[in-house]
Amino acid sequence: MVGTPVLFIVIPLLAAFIIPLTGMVWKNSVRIIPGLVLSYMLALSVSLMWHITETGTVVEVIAGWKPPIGINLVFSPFSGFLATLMIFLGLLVWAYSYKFKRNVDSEPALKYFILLMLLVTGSVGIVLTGDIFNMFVFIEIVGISGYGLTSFYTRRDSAEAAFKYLFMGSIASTFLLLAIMIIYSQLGTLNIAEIADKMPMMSNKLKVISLIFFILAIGIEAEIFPLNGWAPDVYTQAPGPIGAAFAGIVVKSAIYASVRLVYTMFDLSGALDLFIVIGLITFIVAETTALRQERLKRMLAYSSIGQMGLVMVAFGIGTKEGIFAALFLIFNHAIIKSLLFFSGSYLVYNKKNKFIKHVNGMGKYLPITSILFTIGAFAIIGLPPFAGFWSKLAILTAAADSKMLMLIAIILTVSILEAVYYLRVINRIYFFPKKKSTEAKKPTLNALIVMISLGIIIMVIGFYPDLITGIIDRAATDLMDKTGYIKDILTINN
Amino acid sequence: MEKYLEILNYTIYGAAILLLLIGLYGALTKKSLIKIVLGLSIMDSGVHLLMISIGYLKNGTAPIFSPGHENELAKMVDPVPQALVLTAIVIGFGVTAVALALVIRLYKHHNTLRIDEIKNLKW
Amino acid sequence: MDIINIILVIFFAGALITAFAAKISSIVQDILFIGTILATSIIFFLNINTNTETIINLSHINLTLGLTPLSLYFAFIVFGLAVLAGFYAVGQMQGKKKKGYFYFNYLLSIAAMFGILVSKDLVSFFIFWEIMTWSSYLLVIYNGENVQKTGIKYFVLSAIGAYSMLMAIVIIHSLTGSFLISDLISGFNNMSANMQILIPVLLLTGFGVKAALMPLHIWAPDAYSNAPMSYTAIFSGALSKMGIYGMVIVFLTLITKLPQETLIRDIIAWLGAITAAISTLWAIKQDDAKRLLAYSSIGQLGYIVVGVAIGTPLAMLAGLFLAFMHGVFKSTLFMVVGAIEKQTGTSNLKEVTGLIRKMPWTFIAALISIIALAGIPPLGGFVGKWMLYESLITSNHYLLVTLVFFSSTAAFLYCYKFLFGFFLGQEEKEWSHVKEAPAIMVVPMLILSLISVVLGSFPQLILKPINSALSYYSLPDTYNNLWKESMIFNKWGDQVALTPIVYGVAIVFIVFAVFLFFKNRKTSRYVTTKDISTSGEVPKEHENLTFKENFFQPFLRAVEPAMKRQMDKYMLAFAKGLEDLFDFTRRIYNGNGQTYAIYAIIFVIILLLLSNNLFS
Amino acid sequence: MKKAIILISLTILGVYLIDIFTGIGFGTQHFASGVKDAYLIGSKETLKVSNVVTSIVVNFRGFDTLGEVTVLFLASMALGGILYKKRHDVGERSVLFPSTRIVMSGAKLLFPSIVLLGAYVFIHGHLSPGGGFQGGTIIATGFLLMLITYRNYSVSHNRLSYVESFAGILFIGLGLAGYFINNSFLANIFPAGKLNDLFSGGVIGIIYVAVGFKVAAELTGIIYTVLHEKD
Repeated sequence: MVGTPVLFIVIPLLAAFIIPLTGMVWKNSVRIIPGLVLSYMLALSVSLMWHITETGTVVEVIAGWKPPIGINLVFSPFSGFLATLMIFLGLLVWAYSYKFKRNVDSEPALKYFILLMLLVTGSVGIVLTGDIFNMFVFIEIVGISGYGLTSFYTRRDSAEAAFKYLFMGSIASTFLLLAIMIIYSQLGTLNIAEIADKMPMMSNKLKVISLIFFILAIGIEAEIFPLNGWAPDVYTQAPGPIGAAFAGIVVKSAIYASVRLVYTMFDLSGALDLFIVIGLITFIVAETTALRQERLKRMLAYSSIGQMGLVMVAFGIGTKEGIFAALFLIFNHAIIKSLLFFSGSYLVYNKKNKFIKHVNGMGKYLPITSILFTIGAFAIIGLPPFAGFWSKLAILTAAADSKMLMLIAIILTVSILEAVYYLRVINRIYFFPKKKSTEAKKPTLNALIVMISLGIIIMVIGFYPDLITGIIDRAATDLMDKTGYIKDILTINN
Repeated sequence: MEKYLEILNYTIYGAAILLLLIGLYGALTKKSLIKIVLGLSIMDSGVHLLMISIGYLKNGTAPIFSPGHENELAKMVDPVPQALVLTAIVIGFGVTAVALALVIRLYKHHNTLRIDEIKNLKW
Repeated sequence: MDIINIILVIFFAGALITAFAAKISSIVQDILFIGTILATSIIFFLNINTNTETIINLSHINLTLGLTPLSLYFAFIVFGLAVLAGFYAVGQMQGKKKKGYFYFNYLLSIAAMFGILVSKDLVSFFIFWEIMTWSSYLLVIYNGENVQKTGIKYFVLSAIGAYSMLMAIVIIHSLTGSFLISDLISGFNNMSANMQILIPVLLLTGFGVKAALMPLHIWAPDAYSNAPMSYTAIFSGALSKMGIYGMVIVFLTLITKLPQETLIRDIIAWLGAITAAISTLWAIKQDDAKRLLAYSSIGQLGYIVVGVAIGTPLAMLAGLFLAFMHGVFKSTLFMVVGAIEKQTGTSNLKEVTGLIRKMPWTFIAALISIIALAGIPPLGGFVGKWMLYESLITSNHYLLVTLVFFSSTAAFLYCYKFLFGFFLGQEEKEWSHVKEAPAIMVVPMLILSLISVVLGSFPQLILKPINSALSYYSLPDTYNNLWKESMIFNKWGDQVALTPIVYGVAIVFIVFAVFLFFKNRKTSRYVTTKDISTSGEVPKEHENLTFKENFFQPFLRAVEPAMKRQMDKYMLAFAKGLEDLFDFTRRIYNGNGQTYAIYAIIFVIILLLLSNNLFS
Repeated sequence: MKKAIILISLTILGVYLIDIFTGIGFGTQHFASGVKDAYLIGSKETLKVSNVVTSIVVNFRGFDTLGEVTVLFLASMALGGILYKKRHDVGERSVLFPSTRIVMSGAKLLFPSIVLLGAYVFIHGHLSPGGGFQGGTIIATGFLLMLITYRNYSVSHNRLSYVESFAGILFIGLGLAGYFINNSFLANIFPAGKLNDLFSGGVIGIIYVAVGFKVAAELTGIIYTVLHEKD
């Protein structure tokens, strides 16, 4: 074992405080140290994942106070899976943007990498923490680093996007605090496990209202309709890899939070149906909106929102198969959408507006990037033998097993739209003549390596999904086991 | 008389909720970015007030074991909301600072502070 | 490792290597391409075994691969055509761009078809089905910017089909707990009545798209005519047969168990017949040979669907026999068009004329295939059509047979148009430089025409595998008493009864022709169409003496009402309307941050107001 | 129309909120057994910190505070990123009115005492109301006073950065010391001392001092950055 869960939070924060100092001495350290920290976190999470298969969930307390009193971090198969995924993606984003802004003096770059590192840390914190107020703090960390990253490019309309995000984020944090306080006033605790344990003591009315406030607050981060107006703007205006980070890391942590609420904390039966309804509406609206987009990143953003809706639907099915499908979808979406964002931002590089028409004829000038984009698009449509197919099959099987035929029909119908707009882009890449004015920018070596490795992962998972299904299966079992979670935390003897 | 005092008991809640709603109203209707940020700030304050008043105990004392008051444990108000509010205030401050910085950037970029004119990103 | 896996691995590896071999040399690429197809076909034909099964366990799903007699029969079509069209493709792709792209997708789609045939469970069936769809989609859009709409149309309809199939698959899984086709068949009786209807309908929708059945056919004319011709040969000849393959299974195993059996059968058969009739009319109207053949393909598939849907042993036999025949002659014709297009640069029937002396071998292939297509004895098409009519009559579908017969007769018109347009007529100067296509393209065509001829006389060659396939799905054994079923077969040796007479007539005719030829050899001379003078007027250089413009105008005017309403336009208008609607609804995201915040508040208010209903 | 919708929605929201909170009750004990008592007793008995809020903020829920400090750090960093300009753009800041002599001398006079007050507040954070955040904010107001009084008063960015970083490293370092010595992050590694003594509460007082420095530096930095923004 390399360490305990607390190091996931502490080491990046320590690094964040140290980097400004080292940056004064050695400029390149601001790029390198975040990468080292993220690699360390990845090693840590992988070794912990290995460790928990033998010993079961790892619960760590902070400051030596046992859970209801102190804050605790939980590294269970479920949260560990998500944390590992996020850190892995964070590392990829770091590697992809390693050469970012090389020619500019180091100050913006310094901020970029620290903000990125803290974005990952905050998301991992949301996933690992066992305390609801602590979760709020981490959500804010993610939020502020998100605002900073979004407005990173000063020339674009990025401030506008960041302001919208901040506006919604403020409303979210207000309602989150309200919900937390309602729960605290009734149960006198902030620990998720103890809240779950004591939840029957709360009156139904307060339960419902605090859940609604939670859904509003977390739904804003999870980009559910109609709370997702900020998301496409942020995806469009943030630097390319940050779009991937949002789709792969931030949203996932919000989804985690909402799932933890509904599955563990609250014992309301209607919540899952609400999940299905909200998720389905999000899915439909986002995919139909994506159909006529003119900008590539915006299209990807709506597609990403739609996929998240689908994840919500899968969680809403409520069976173990449903959770399995949702987690599989989360995994696939994380790698595939990252690949699409990575390769997509090279296809429309150097363009201010990033219109879809700028990709015309890029297949000839950026062959590898184009092929990778195509693989990503095919995978996200769910064509076999790419990774996306298996998650789609899993979600449909789960729905069919729960006798939700209408759901299947709707999902499949909307999927056709998804196929249409992705294919339009691919056709443009390969079959439309390139405009003279468009300049192709060759990807840098580090970006190329990242994209190719993602492409390989997609293919490998597509041909051999068993690589990942075992872990997901354990994670799904873990999430279903509410009493186990409560017992693990409240009876810790440390 | 007792009954009216009963209502008075809830004035703090009422004030806090009113503050929250006023802030929200400002944030949702005012066109100026600065006013929106102010609205969000007011809303935050309302929530903080609400939080702190939840922990209040009638005739309670501050949760400090000052010399000579070491054994007044049962009378102390709940310290947890106070600690939480401290955190929440600091976070609210950070968000407001970022918001104002963004407003400065937006003003430079668009030369206006009206939120309905800053709509380059849509659909 | 099992033989099926080996074949699939060779295909996938071959496809990848071929795609990237362009870096080395173009010839190496050709050789690799041909080598992959040949290797797989040889391995396959040497190791035919219908008893083994391979099981691959993936993600808690057992992918089961194995051959059945029915899939073996279709595999003949796929591999045979793949090899011949493969050679042809090498010739046709000479000097073209994106060769690697073409070869890659060609090999993948062949592999996928093979995969579909050997799939014994629905998941691997679906996987291969989708691979087939996207690889063929990539070939449909091969020709660049102008065909994007066609490609999207093809893909959308394929997706509709595939997704309804997927829906059926997951429903089946939830009902039977297994993805195996055999479990579906055995468990079908225990399902509720609704499901018993829903599942076949969904599956038939899926297969109907690939088989270009009536409301789902709108992708076909454009897709067939826009893909490279060497691939269209496969596309129309083999890929569409995958839909037929699925339909055969559905009809043989599921529909027969239904109480509403005859109704569904009639509906599908009628759809098939209407498809045949309408698309025949449309084919007559076309001036582009590719589109003509494309519509003709749809029509022929309509016949096959009629046969499969009616489902008496004879009809089934007829349908499957026609499937094979259609694969043979339609691919030949597409190859002919491809060859002509390669040599002349166009495939428009109005422009190209008089190629009979320029491209004689192509002409022979075209002639034989046209005869087969039109169903004139003694070629294979005749046998199939005869069996179809007979089966329809014996099963009392008189109205249906009238419609089928009508379209079959009308098909003569476009057959003639095709033959005349390209090969006969006056020889224009413009085409005087045209030469015969290279041997690598001509030989496959001739081999295929030869097959047409042989099957016309010896249909038992493939009737036997069909019979064993059908008896695998517990249909009565018809092969050994075919003559009882159909009067076309004679009692001794199951051959076509008419054959000796036809051959007799043919021999007399040929002897007479040879006699005339030798007798007049000295005195005859070659005369072009312009070498005439009527009333002292000598035709000018560019004067058109043949009637190629406005072929069959009166006929078309007569049937115009039937062609007025085009499904295509309705669907496109629908799609456009949908897109405009979505374009409108996306204005919810109006760009104003404040509005988004208002949405959030309204959202929470709605939830609060509904909270009593939501969480009761 | 829009305003009407908003008003109606907010009214409904208000009704629901008032309904909830009157239901919760004001000034009464709401729950039977919460963590509150554990905190009060733990603070008194184990940590020997008389200000329970401080012990919660720094020790029981010290992780929140770490996050909170990070939020501030992030905010100042994001602010720097948002308002980033190339070096040569940074000119003199705009001041609407030049300060009068009275204000100038007064500010000079007040500044040390404000800083001293801030330091006092965060050093005694575990004994009396106050603490690192409060003290740090007070110090920052001192700098704000100087910055708005003097047109050319400048604070070295690097120096702020040093303070910020070292304070942060001290915080986490103390936490990590607890992690390595007592096997739990932020655990107390020093003797707890006596209740109401300046040197009580072990590591808590030190951490709060670090927080105080950090907050002061960060707030000053934020103010400085924004003030230097010209339009």
